[in-house]
Amino acid sequence: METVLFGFGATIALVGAIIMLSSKNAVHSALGLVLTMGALAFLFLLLNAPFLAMIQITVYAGAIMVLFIFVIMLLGADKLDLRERFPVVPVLGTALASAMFFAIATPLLTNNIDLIEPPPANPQVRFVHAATDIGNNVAVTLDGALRSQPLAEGLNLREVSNFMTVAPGDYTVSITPEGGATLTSPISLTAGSVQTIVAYGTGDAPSITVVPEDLSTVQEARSSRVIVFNAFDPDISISMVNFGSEFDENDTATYANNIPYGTASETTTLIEGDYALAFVRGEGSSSVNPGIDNVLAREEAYELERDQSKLIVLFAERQVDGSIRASVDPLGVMTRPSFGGPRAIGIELFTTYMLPFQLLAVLLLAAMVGAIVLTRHAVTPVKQRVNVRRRVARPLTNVIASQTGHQVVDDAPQLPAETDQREPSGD
Amino acid sequence: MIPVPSLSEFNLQYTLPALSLTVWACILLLVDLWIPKERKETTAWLAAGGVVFAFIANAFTFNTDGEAMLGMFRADQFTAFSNLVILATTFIGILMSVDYLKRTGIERGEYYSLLLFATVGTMWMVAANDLITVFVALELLSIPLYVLAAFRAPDLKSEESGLKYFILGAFASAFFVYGAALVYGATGTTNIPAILQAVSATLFSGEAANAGAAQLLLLLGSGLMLVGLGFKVAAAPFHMWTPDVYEGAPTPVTAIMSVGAKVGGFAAMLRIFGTGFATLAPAATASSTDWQTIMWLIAALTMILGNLIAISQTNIKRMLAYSSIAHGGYIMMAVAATGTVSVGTGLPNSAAQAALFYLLAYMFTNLGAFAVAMAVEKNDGSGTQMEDFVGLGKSRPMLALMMAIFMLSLTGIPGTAGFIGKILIFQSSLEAGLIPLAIIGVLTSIISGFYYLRVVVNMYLRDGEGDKAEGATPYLNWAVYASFAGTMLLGILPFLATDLTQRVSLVASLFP
Amino acid sequence: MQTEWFILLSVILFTMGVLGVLFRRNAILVFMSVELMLNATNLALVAFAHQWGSEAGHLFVFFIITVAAAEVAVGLALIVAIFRTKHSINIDDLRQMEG
Amino acid sequence: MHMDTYPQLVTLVILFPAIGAFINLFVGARLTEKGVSAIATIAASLAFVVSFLLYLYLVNSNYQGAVVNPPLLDGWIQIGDSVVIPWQQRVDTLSVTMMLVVTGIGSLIHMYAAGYMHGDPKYHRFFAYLNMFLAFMLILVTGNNFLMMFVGWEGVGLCSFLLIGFWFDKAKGVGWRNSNAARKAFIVNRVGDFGLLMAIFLIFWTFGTLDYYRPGEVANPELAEGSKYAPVGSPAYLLYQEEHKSETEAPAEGEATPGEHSEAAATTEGATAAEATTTTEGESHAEGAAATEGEAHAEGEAAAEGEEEGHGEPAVVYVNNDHIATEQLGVFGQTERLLHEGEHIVDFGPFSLPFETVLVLITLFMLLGAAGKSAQIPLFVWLPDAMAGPTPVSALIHAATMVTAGVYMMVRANVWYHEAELTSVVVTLVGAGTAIMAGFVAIGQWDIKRVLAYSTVSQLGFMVAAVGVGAYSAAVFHLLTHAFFKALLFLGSGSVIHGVEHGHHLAHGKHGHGHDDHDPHPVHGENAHGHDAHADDHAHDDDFDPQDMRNMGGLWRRMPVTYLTYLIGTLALAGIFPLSGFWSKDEILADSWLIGLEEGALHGYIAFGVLFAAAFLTAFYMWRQIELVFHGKPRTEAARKAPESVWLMTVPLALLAIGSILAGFMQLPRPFFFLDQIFGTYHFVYWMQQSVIHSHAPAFQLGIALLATASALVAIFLARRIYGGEKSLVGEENRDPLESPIWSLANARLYWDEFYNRAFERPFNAMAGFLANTIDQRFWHGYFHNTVIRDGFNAIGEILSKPVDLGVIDGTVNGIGRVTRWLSSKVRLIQAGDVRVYALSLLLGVVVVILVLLLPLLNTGG
Repeated sequence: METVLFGFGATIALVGAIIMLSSKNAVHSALGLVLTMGALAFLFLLLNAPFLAMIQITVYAGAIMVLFIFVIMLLGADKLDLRERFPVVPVLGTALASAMFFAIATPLLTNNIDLIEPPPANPQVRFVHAATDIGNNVAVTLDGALRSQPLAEGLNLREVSNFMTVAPGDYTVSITPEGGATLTSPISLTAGSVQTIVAYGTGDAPSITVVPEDLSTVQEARSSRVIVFNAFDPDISISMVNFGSEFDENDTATYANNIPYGTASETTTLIEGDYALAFVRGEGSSSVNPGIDNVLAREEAYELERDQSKLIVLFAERQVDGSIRASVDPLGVMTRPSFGGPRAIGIELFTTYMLPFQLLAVLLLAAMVGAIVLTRHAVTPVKQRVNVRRRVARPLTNVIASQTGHQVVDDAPQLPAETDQREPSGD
Repeated sequence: MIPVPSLSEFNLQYTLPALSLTVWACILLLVDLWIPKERKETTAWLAAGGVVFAFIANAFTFNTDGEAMLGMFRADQFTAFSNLVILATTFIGILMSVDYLKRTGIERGEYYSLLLFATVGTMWMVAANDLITVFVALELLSIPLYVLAAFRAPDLKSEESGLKYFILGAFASAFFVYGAALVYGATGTTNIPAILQAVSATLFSGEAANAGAAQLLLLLGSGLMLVGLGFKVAAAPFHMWTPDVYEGAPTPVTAIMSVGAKVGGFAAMLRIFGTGFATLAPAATASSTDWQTIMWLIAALTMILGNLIAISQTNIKRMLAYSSIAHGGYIMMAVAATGTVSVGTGLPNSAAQAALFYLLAYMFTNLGAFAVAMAVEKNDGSGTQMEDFVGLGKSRPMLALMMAIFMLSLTGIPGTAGFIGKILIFQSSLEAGLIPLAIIGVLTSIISGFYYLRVVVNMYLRDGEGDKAEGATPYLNWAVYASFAGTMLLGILPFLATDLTQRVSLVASLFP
Repeated sequence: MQTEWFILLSVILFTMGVLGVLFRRNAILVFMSVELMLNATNLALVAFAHQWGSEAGHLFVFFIITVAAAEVAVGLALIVAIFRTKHSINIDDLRQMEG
Repeated sequence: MHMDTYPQLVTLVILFPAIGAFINLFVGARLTEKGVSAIATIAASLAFVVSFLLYLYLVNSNYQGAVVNPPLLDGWIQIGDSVVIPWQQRVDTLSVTMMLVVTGIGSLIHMYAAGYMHGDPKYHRFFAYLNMFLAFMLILVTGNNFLMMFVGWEGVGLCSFLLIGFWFDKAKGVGWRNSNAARKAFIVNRVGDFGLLMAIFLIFWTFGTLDYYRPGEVANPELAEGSKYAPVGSPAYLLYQEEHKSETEAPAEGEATPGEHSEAAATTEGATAAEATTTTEGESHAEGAAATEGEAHAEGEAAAEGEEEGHGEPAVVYVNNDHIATEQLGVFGQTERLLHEGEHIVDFGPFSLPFETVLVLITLFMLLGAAGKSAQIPLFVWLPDAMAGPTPVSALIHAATMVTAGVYMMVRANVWYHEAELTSVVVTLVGAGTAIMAGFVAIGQWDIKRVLAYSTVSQLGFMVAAVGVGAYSAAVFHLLTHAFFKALLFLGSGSVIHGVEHGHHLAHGKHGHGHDDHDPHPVHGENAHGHDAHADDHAHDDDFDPQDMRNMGGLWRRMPVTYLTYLIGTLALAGIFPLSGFWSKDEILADSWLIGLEEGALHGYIAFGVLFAAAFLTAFYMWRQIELVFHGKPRTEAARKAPESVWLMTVPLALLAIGSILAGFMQLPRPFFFLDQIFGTYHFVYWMQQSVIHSHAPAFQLGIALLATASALVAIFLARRIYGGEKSLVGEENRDPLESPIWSLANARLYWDEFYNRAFERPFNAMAGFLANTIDQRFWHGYFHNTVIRDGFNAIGEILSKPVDLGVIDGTVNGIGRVTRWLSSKVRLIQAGDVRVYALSLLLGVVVVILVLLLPLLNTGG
């Protein structure tokens, strides 16, 4: 099916291009180009680029081509393409262009470019500080074979660092609390992975583990991923349940069941919206009553946004009196928006491609100024050339004489040598 | 929720020179509306003020080393030194323009705004760290120049010059973007350091499944990009437009074009090829990159064609056009020298340093020569023949002396900037093992003596009335003096400039 | 869907654009041929972006389209200006500067 | 100021003339003539004083050289760590010798020029150029690396260009000959410069540095073994005796002439006494007059104390370079060490060469450079034409200093020339060939300055040949003596021309018109085709040529001082005992004879034979000149009324004449009256030995000396017979009595110019024209109208033809014009329009780029 559609689009594009190339009438050529552009927009759709397809139609086929046709009609230039005066150009041109075509196309088709695969991206890693007793202001470094780089500095409890991209390989994480001993733990980062390092547990020597995350596009519309990590108590395994709204008893579910200490749950995909979440001991149950004892913590109105990957950490929070209490910390991170959509392009445009985007604005401004400068009449008007009325009589013989260079009649009054006199410039 | 990067992540302080001038160019466009027609000089001074500010900002950010604008902007000595050249060009260019515009009756405020737009286009281009930015900046550099070339409208020559430049420029840009597209197809990225890593990873990782196709795309892509940039720097055989456009455009525009566009083009070339394709070689152990041969050929062809054809020119602007083509060939030599692979040994760096120095030296000398040519030019655009220089040594001894120095510097006589530039370029190409290229360079630079000398001969050794050089107005004279000072200073104390390029490196910082 | 086919189509269109630049003598049509070349580039970029699953290609296309708009503005202005002076937009007539 | 800090002064030696040049260039126009010439002359003299202080330093430091880092210029050129070329100056015996020559002769010529150029409208500019020349020349000789040498090299070339063309604005038809000569000099020198540049690149490639010697390096470590040329009884000599006691006894006897040997034996005084001798010699050099006994004694003691430290141990304080790593050495030190270590290969990327081959290449390229600057075959053609410049310029630049730069360079690189045997042969042949060729041509010339110009070429040939046979110090010795007598002869000829010119005005009552003191026709009437047009010029008074010897005769009565000094110069140049030319020329002859005799080198014999003949010719043409100019009867009214020149001009003549007499005694090969007590024997070679490693001195060859003197006397006698007497020239046209086909060959200068015209200029012009006009304009830039083509060609033709050569180019241009018109008429039908053709060429570029890039893939089957 796709092949058929491609063939359809390609044919139209080529036909349009041929019309553009061969038509005697410039307007027909322009329309041919519009056809090609439309067909290309269609092909863009096939290639998962709906936003660009739209732009192609509106900006290119719409605005730019209208401008072209407008200028063609304005100048009356629709039939200006004259006889070929220099036939050598098309001949040589065809030869060179086909040489170029074969030079590019042949090797491309003989080497299968479809085989080119993206090399796996470098691993990304971040650090979550959920270790109850080592205090604030923690420094984390990642020591690799080549060099060590700081992952976070001055990190407080319940805080999370940004993602950092590193080269794949084996690393050692060093966590240095303020005034405390450094903890180390080896981790291995493979290409293409996204990892969150979590330090958790109570006491001076918290545990360190790695939770893999998934930042790829969330395929279901308006949804997000949720993972739960149990960092509360070595003896307790937990579950996360939705205890539903007070009005709808049926809207309850268990999203993560029986997660042992120090591990993360399976990924759950949830639709955006408000949730009432409870984290309970042991086996979760959809019929759990949020009021009862085994509930460790709860979020009455947890708002879940779309296109996120949520890591919910249930960790031990030390109270003033020394006891510990469960506390929930949802750490969200944006996943990739759906490919080719306006949202995806918009986000890139306003983050990574901010500079060229701004330059584009300046460029359009410059082009605008340029167009004005070029088409506006010169500031200093050309001095008007006013012919002074001749004071000499101009008998016909005289005119003939001046034009032929022969003297028609003897003694006829001659024109002054200069036939074109200008007024003094001080007018 | 869109993760909005904080302002501090943009590292705007690194971009201050370019950013401030960009903003100032936009503001100037508005300010100009309130400046009365007969006092457009004010606009010129405002523009020059912006340039000076950017120059100072550039001095403060000179020794930075880092990325800004989320990886789109590379702030290092290479950027800063190129900015130095560009800003000096614009400043001298403004000095040259003020009176010229007035006496030829084309004085308009937009001229200076467009000039600044082209300048900032070049500045962003030299710092661009991404093919997309290179492309947009390239257009920002080119489009104002198209307009400026046609600025003497409705003068037919000027309009033709603009249209020719435009059509061919657009044609060449199309090749450039097609090349960039193919490179993107091979590497999946448009970021130059990422391209370097992808190239190294794809070609030398040992997983040969896709290496062949990827290498092919890379070769084709780099070739087409070379065409686009080669057009900008007027390298043979993409140089055809140069003499026509240079002749037709208003002379100050020609002068600026002959330096500014070259700086941008060569800087982008060095960044893309010297950094992005630094490891694009048939094998990891190869001593030279795949693209060195073609650079080599282009450099040789450019030097030979430019110098030989210049001999027969009778119009000084056309002569300088061919001369600028030839000098492009010398810089191209340094670019070819960066193609000798020895990542981390610092070799590409010395070639890049030589290229930068040559650009600076060429900037002063060439602008000076154009300024003198402008002084001899008449209001109606005539007076650009070689014959018009006869007897200038008698009628304007100071001007003639400076012109003679500029010509000697272009020839490469010791004591002038051109000599040091050539020495450095030849050294770097020798170091890179391009011995025949160095010989061609030496030979052609000797040939170049013939046509440069002819100007000197005309000025001093031929009898004639001597032109009064009425165009030599005070501002223009300052431009000549500044160029002269630069030419001599660099010729006698070259370390003033070479010290500023000591930390220029194209690839070293990417391989810790 | 194979990228190859899209690239082939793109190369063909690009070559046709080149031919247009060489064949046509009407400046506007020359210019339209350049637009065709840019369109071919866009197609290649979108195809590669599809294959790589990366957005950069789409961004590139976005920039190309917009830059083309700017170019068109200046280019058509130039053509209009020269038409006013010369009453011809045949590029073979652009021979004011010889040799 | 302590003497150890004297070398720092070397900065000033450049600075003084540079400042003088700047003052005269920028404010000279507002000064009086006296002011201008005073500034210039004082600048030159100050430079001489500084040079002299440097000489004193060397004497005091046992002739050990020093490298000086002038302030403000640290790290002249530096790119990363790979290219480091500092601005350093070298004070050693070679550079100080050159400095003394340049500044000494230069000062005198400045003084002379103050009188000679009187009344010239560009007076200040002349002196500015002259000072500028001095500055560049001093950069050339004091630089410690080849790049500085190149800077000076190009700088002096530029000044030479400016000064040859100085009178470009002469009345119509004359001035352009000056500019033509200037252009010729410039262009020919570019060819030489190419050689030098290539040599510099090769040097840098091979050694990674351009420095001659690094600071702290000892130039001639072999002196640690003492020197047999050292003053007898001095520490160095004693050490030499110590080291070579057993082995050298016999050879020393064989080498040394009996006289010297007996002298050595007779000297039984102790080391202190010998030192006193050394000091005396230093003193007499210093003061030029005898110091009082007490002073000399006191100085001697001080010096003796200074040397005491080094004297306690084996006598000499010299060390070797063993503690320095190879790459830390300068180029020559590296060469010595690499050669000592064994075989080395120099890698050039695609290919590699043995180290010795590279040395041959370097030296050959340097020879090309030297041939350009020092006017050797095949690049000498510019020098005779350069006589179009003012006479002081001819004397200073084109006889005494700049033209010796090539010799200086080769002597500086003696380490390489010593090793590169192939080059030595080539150098010998080039030098000897030049010497005899130029000597022959000089016989057929009528122009007084042109004779001297060819004589200069010939003498330069002597020096180059001396380099070729390995007599480096002899080359410098001849350079030095030649500087004296050739400057003297040129200045004398200037005085003669000046006088004849005045006489001409007096005779024709033209005295009143302006104060046109200098020569208004600086170029003799030679047209562009190289045909001698004197016979015509000579007939008309308006075209009176004051340089033509046929217009002179019998001047000795009118100009006695000029005559006397000129005679001294002539005898010195002819090599008559005991004038300076005798000693230096004899040493070259002896050296080339001995190298043939002792080493069996054929080129030694060849050099000896050829140079001997050249020496004969030298004496002959010089005496011909004396006869034609000064003896006999005046042949014109002008010669009859020529007055003697002013004192500003005659005083330098006298001083130079004294120099021409005395300069030879610096290198006495055997005891000679009391002079060896003052100068010492073999002193010059001992002096040179400190910087020229392979300098050696031949023993005095009595036979050769007698033979050479005899042949010179015979030549003079012959010339006297032929040209002497009342009616020396034949017929009304004053033809030469020797006139014959062979003489005509000399008169037409062996048709060298015509040869160059045909072989190079025409094809080059044709090629450039073809490329530019046919290929580029026609093919690429499309068809355009016939008239444009024709006008364009006329314009190009005019530009090319006027300064270069009217006749030759005309034909070429017409030819090309025809071809092009034909071509364009054919091509026009299918030729393309502009923009699309440019686009086409761009596309062509695309295809080429792609193919070149993909080609390697095809080869590997990918």
